[in-house]
Amino acid sequence: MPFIPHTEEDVSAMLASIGANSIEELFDEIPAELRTGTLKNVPPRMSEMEIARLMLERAQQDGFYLNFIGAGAYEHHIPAAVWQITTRGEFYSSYTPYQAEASQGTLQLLYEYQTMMASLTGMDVSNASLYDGASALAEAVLMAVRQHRTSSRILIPQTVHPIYRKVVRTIVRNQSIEMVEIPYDPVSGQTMLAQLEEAGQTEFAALVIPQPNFFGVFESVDALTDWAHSKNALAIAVVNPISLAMLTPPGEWGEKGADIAVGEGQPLGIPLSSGGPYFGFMTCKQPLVRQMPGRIIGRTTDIEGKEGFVLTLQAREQHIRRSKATSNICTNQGLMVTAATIHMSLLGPEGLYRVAAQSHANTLTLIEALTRIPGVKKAFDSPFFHEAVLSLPKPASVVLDNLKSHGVLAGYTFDDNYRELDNCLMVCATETKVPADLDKYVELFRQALAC
Amino acid sequence: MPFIPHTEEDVSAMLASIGANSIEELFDEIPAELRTGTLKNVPPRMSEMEIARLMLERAQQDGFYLNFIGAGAYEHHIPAAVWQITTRGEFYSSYTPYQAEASQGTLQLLYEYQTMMASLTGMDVSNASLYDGASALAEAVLMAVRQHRTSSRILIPQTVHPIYRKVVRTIVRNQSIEMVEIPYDPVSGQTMLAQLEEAGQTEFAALVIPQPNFFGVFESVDALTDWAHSKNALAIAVVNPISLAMLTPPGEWGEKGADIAVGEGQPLGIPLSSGGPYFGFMTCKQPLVRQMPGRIIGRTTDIEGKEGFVLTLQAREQHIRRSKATSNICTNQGLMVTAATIHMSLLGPEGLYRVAAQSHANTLTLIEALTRIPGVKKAFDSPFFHEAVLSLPKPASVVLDNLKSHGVLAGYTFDDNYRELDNCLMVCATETKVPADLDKYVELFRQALAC
Amino acid sequence: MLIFEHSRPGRYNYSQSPATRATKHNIPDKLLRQSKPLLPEVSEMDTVRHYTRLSQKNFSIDTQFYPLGSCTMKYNPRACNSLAMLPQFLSRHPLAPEDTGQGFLACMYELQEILKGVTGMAAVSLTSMAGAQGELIGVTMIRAYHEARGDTARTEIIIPDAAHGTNPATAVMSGYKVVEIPTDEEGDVDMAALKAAVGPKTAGLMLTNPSTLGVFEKKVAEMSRIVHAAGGLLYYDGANLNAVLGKVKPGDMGFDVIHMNLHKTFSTPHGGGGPGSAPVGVAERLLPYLPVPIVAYENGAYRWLTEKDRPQSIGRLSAHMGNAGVLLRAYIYVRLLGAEGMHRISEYATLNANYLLAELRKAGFEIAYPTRRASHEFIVTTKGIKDKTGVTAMNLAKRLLDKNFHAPTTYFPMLVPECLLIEPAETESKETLDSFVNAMKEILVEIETQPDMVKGAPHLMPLRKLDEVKAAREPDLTWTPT
Amino acid sequence: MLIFEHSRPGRYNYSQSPATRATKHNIPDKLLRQSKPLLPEVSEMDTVRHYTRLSQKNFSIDTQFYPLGSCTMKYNPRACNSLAMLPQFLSRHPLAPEDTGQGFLACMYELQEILKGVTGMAAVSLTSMAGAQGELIGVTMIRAYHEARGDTARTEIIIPDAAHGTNPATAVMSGYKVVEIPTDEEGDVDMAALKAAVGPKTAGLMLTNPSTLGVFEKKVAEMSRIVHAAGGLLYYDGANLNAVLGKVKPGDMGFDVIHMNLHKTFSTPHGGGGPGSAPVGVAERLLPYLPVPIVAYENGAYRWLTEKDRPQSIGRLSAHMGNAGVLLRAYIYVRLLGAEGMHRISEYATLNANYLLAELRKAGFEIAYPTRRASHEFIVTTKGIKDKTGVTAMNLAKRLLDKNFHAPTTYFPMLVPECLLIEPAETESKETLDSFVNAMKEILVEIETQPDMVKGAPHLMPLRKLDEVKAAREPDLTWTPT
Repeated sequence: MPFIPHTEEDVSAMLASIGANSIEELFDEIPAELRTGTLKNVPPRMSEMEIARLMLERAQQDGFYLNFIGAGAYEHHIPAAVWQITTRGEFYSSYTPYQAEASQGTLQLLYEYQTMMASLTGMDVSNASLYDGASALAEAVLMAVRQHRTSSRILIPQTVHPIYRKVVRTIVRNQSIEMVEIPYDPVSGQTMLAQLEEAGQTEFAALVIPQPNFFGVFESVDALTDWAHSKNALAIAVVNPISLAMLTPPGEWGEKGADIAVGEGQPLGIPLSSGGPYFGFMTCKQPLVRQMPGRIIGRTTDIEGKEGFVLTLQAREQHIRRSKATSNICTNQGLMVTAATIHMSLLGPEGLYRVAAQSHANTLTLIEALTRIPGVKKAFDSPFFHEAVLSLPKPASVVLDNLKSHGVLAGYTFDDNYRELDNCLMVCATETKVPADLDKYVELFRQALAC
Repeated sequence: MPFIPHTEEDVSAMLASIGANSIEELFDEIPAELRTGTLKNVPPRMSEMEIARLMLERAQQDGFYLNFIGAGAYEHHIPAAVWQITTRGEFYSSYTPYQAEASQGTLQLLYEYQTMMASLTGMDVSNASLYDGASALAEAVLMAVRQHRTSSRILIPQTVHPIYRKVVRTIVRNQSIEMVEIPYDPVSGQTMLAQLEEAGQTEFAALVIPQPNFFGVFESVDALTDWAHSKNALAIAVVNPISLAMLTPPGEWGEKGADIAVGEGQPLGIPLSSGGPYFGFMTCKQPLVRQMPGRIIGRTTDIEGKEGFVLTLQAREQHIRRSKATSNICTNQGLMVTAATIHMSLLGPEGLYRVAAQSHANTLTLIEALTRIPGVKKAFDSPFFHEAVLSLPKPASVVLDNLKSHGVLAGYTFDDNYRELDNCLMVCATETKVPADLDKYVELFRQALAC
Repeated sequence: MLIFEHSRPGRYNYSQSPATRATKHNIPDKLLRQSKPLLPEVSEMDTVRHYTRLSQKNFSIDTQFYPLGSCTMKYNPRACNSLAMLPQFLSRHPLAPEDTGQGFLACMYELQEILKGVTGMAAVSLTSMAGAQGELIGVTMIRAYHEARGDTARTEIIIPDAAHGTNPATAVMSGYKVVEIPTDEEGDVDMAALKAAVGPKTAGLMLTNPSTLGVFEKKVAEMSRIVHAAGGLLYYDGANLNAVLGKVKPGDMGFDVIHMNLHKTFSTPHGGGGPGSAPVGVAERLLPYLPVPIVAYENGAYRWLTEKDRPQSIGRLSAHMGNAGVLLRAYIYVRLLGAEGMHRISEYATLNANYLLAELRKAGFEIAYPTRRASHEFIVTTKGIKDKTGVTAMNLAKRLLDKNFHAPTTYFPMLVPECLLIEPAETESKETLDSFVNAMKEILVEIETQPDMVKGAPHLMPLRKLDEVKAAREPDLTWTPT
Repeated sequence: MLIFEHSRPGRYNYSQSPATRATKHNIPDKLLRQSKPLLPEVSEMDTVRHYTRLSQKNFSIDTQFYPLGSCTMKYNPRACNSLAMLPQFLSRHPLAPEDTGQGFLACMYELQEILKGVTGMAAVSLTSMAGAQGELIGVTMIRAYHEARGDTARTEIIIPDAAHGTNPATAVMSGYKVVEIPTDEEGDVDMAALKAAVGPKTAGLMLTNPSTLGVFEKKVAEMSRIVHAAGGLLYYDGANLNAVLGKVKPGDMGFDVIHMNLHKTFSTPHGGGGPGSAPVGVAERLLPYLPVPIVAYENGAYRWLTEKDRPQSIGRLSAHMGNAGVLLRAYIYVRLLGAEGMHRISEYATLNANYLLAELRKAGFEIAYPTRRASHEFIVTTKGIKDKTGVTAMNLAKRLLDKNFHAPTTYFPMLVPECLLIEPAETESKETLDSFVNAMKEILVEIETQPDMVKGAPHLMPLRKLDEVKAAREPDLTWTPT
């Protein structure tokens, strides 16, 4: 029996101890009319050899592509050490560190993670992660509404990732929170300030500020932060953690800095992996810490005075506060954070800076080359980080399909989310792309447009 | 500097402590005329990202094949747990367990390995492994000569793996050991008894007995063992460890059993990996233990009486005995043995039996189907284990090339080693082959012969 | 020692980042960061050493028995890890075209079908990233259902007092008022209280079955009738599905919506606290509201169903498709077990729990619900011990750590005083259970003979008992260079 | 607890073997095994748990500093492991056609070229599976060279007394008589003794340079002239190549044949005692005798050279091509380091060694060769301490284990009494070296104040000092069920 160690002798001895005649008898409290017969739709078991072959075949069927898609999930080099350590049994198969004395490995690592993320974002404190970037933004919105008390209106630019906006809606929909979307300037690709000013005439709890925004474009984060604060609202930053090696962190935006920073942690050592598991990060200023959802680790001492780590501020959490908790969340993305912490340790500030700078430079180089092709233009005139939108003389699908047939994923198209960007393509070239890759892309692109 | 942690401050402080002005100065005892300039033939460094891409490209270039080659290296299912545990840093990056108190993990594992191998081969004791099967046979030959004292003549059938015979020659060539090869019977594929009898009229130290032999064929091991003993010589068994789940172990051959058993450990959880690293195993009867080369682990107690494990019988070894050692060997294949021990634990006696039985049955099924094709015959009329030689109506290379173009490696050909088997092909179908694989092979084979 | 204490300015790993600092850029100066973030500057080897050593300070399934009630700590097969991490799976971008991911999508589709099969639900969405998110999805669908019918007076969710804290927290997050109902002496929901609680305001009932008390709610069919008759829907918290897998299906018990914790029943790793995954299954009536994306198989190909295909969907819960890598692990696990293996999970989990209950009872421990079968878990109460000796359930739990066993869940469910919720899971052998019983017996003796020693536990861990009060009163949440 | 003690008859892992016991067979009954071999019957989880726990009882580079002289314990980059274990590399059969392995063969060819480049030799063969086998190959080639010239009177190999034990053992295995020559007070080979030893019987000299005493043989060029003039050849034992990589090439020092321990200088893992790998390089005159296989690049493709191509080759040393997977790891390592990195290895290994020497000297330890530069290692002698307190070098070594440092090599080389051979390797940071010095200072104080405690070390390991005498006198080499 796969994964069940019981011998026949064991079963007999155990039943004898229980005083039952059969395992079946142990289910005698389940009413007979509810009992399940044989399971349908579940195939017979495979041996590990068989499933290994099946999975290898399916993996090969999917193959490898040279990827220029970003749009919220980014391909970066991940040191081999990261996942070899992360998948050690002691990290991989341990539970939430409720028993602190038997969990110092995970707890200390999470404390180190909190320190790194707080510093990277320029904030005071960090939680131990949330599910992903999109749901982290939803939690930030809920947190801002709890903190603000008098308004539950949130201003959210349409330059925020469209799926993040959808996820926020799904999560907050039943809490009478009003999400007010602010359009973007079709020339700059930035949040439209006039419309923002107008929306801000009614009281609101928070403004969401993406940096870089979904189009890769930089927003005027200092002005936006100060403006939100001038309206007695919170500033919620949505940031790419790699970019923070180069960019002013949210904690330093404007006069006082953003109040909450969230984002997708995936670029910090998590494989693309068809979308998950990733992790969302959340950091904030000190006064908001008791409104923060999710697990938080604190440093303390044992009864002999030795330094150690524990889960703390649990009075916020559902297992203590139940219906009065800050959130229903009861897990973090522990293993992903383990990887991210090791990843950040291996890269350090210099390594992370180089990754950011090379990703930026690569995309810049690529966009320069592509916009030399007649008819290809930048959709927006603003500077960008490591992703940019191009407007094409043909439907983007022509380019997509053509490059795909050459093993290249050309970028992200906007079909559902921004109908006005129909002939546009968003391209991202991280540090994983070498000059030959960029040349290949440009040549294929040129050919695709020519035919 | 890759893998070097020194900061400039560190270097300055260290040089100051040493009292040197530069690192260069530390090499001042090397005569200037010998000093190396810039290294040629060494390319500039790559980042891990770059080498990862290069290696992935090379791996993909080589691809995957459906493999029916055996000839001493066998494809078997390896549980995922085996290498995930084996490559844990504490096994992977530890040294030879000379400091026993800091090496109980490796030492206990090796003691468990010795127990498993001794039992599998039916012998009394085992060492902690040798380099590979071929060199293990060479060591067994040297051991037999040391033990026998009066003869250094070894009878070795030509049914022993041809490369093993070559390796033995290379290793023993300078020790005045005479290797007498015994031809095989062209009908049965077994060692030719008449020739053996003749060779045995002169005193000899040992007879090597392969089971199954290189052709996959079973030898008359009981008779051969007893015959060697009747001549006052040792019997050295060369065995496939998987086969021992089904077959009488060498320790039980004939009246008294073989004296030494060696073989290639690769089938016990070691990937094919282009030929290595594998490991050689060696077990023997108790009276020969102090002639055994290689590391041996023993169980003992600490000063408080707790059970523990140490390297033992080191008086045999080169680091103690120097020119009087039983062998110059100073490593074992520790990491491979780690994998093999975990592998054997995961399979257990029943699992190992099923692997052996299924491999045997698969090859039997395949050979039955292939010999139904006109002109295709078994080269030998004896029963075989999981590998058999076919005689073809065309040069084997036709079949090889044709099947290769369909992603199938058809088997082993004999070109150099047995010129008389020119149109022959040796085929092996382990438990990794499912019925559809066998059908595919037969169909491709038929087509290849038809064209 | 923290990783930051190994750090030295200027040290970094040349192999792990681009060879040069790219200088080409067009970022406005005012946007450029002025300060270096506080990330460690340590060598690759020291990083490996630091985190390898840290890992060794953890208990885990791969090193210890973990009888942690309500958490289903069972073996996480190593093949699930390695096969889910094949490089092609890892490198696939979530927005890559569907035709470049048919292998992956086939796994997801088949997993949906298998989960439907084992739960008896009409459809499954894989998107939820944890049990609590599964709950949010479920209650949001219940709300969407009532709203679609214009039935807007339903403002209450009924929840037994034994429920996980996530249940009431979720109900509140979904805009509902929580009505808590008590448990009777046998550990079942108090039926009279349920009858009194239901009414026109009832949106639904959230139920864990078997409950967190470790017993099967025998009257679940009647509860279903009562709630449905009042116009409410039934939510099944799948936290304890491992206890009944293949024995009774939530769909057959009358539930309208369920979540399944894959990191429990389907053995995906807990990872020190996540990632989880909790696919949601629905009965026909909630089908339109299922969150997207969902995998469909049409015309010989797999594709994602989105908002376009499912206009009434409550929407999306994650940026992409949930925890894909966790789902792959669960898929591999169910294929390794197959239909027969699904039945065996609950059989041997239940056997282990009832055996442990029997042995601990014989050893002198008090069982909270002594007349009931254990499901896959059961409760020991040490109130008698505390009254007599002052040794608490937590003291006993910490002393177990000294004996190389993880502690059971303590002080949950809250309605049983000084409780230990014990769940051995099916992958543990009788010998392990026996050695756990022996450890518990030893502690009983120690409580008699050296109660202060037990109160001071743990003694043999890297640290003694940690001061949680200090941690909460003077929060030290990030390290600052001194 | 041994794995066998977890075993129960009839238990096995269904996932890990074929679903049925195949019954089809044609094996004669008398060949069938009657008894079940003593392999453990344990569950997959218990196997994982057992060996994971065992692993935690090891010291290793990934967890501890390992200043083990003559062993070059440095960081084994994790990328070398994962990239060498790409599934296509692992699944390739050694006898698969060369055109199905061009990616793999390209790595092997380039590794040969790089090793030629760093050593200054004319050609390299990768086949040797360990240092001792490399030595055997080298001496066998020396013999083949003399024999091919009909120069059969040469029956002696000269070896300094400081040499590794493998050197004399190898010479004997190759049919030679060993002539040992002494070391002078400065740690160099006694030149007068060498001159006296050479003659018409001299087949060759085996030399480690820097020597196992941690010093560079300054007169190596003269030694080369002496031996060559006498008609002998020079063998370079590459055990200490790490100390001089990129600084001086064995070829330039006049050596005719060398081996390189990849598990030292090229950072392939020691794996608890292997697999090693020791490619052999030769000067022009030994070229014909190199063992096969060797990779050639011809007409745009890689192929193996065999006995057919190399009729004078001494032959084969392994069934296939040596430890391919180890060679892949070394290849990846040299590509990660590049030419500049090769130079840096010896620079920083030497810096670390000389720094540690300086600091230990300041701490009061006696250096065996105080007038010499340390190469990448050096010797501390504690004879003074032993004479004064009775505390031995081994006691000190065991006490270091208590302080979480692996011990240096003890009692080797044999000519220095109570010696500790210390090699820190280039991958260790100054902080680690400093904390090692602190531990050594603490032990000095402990030796003064509590010598018996130090003599009883270790105290903090899973076990106290083990009885090696008992182990050798009453060998218990396999477990028997009781």
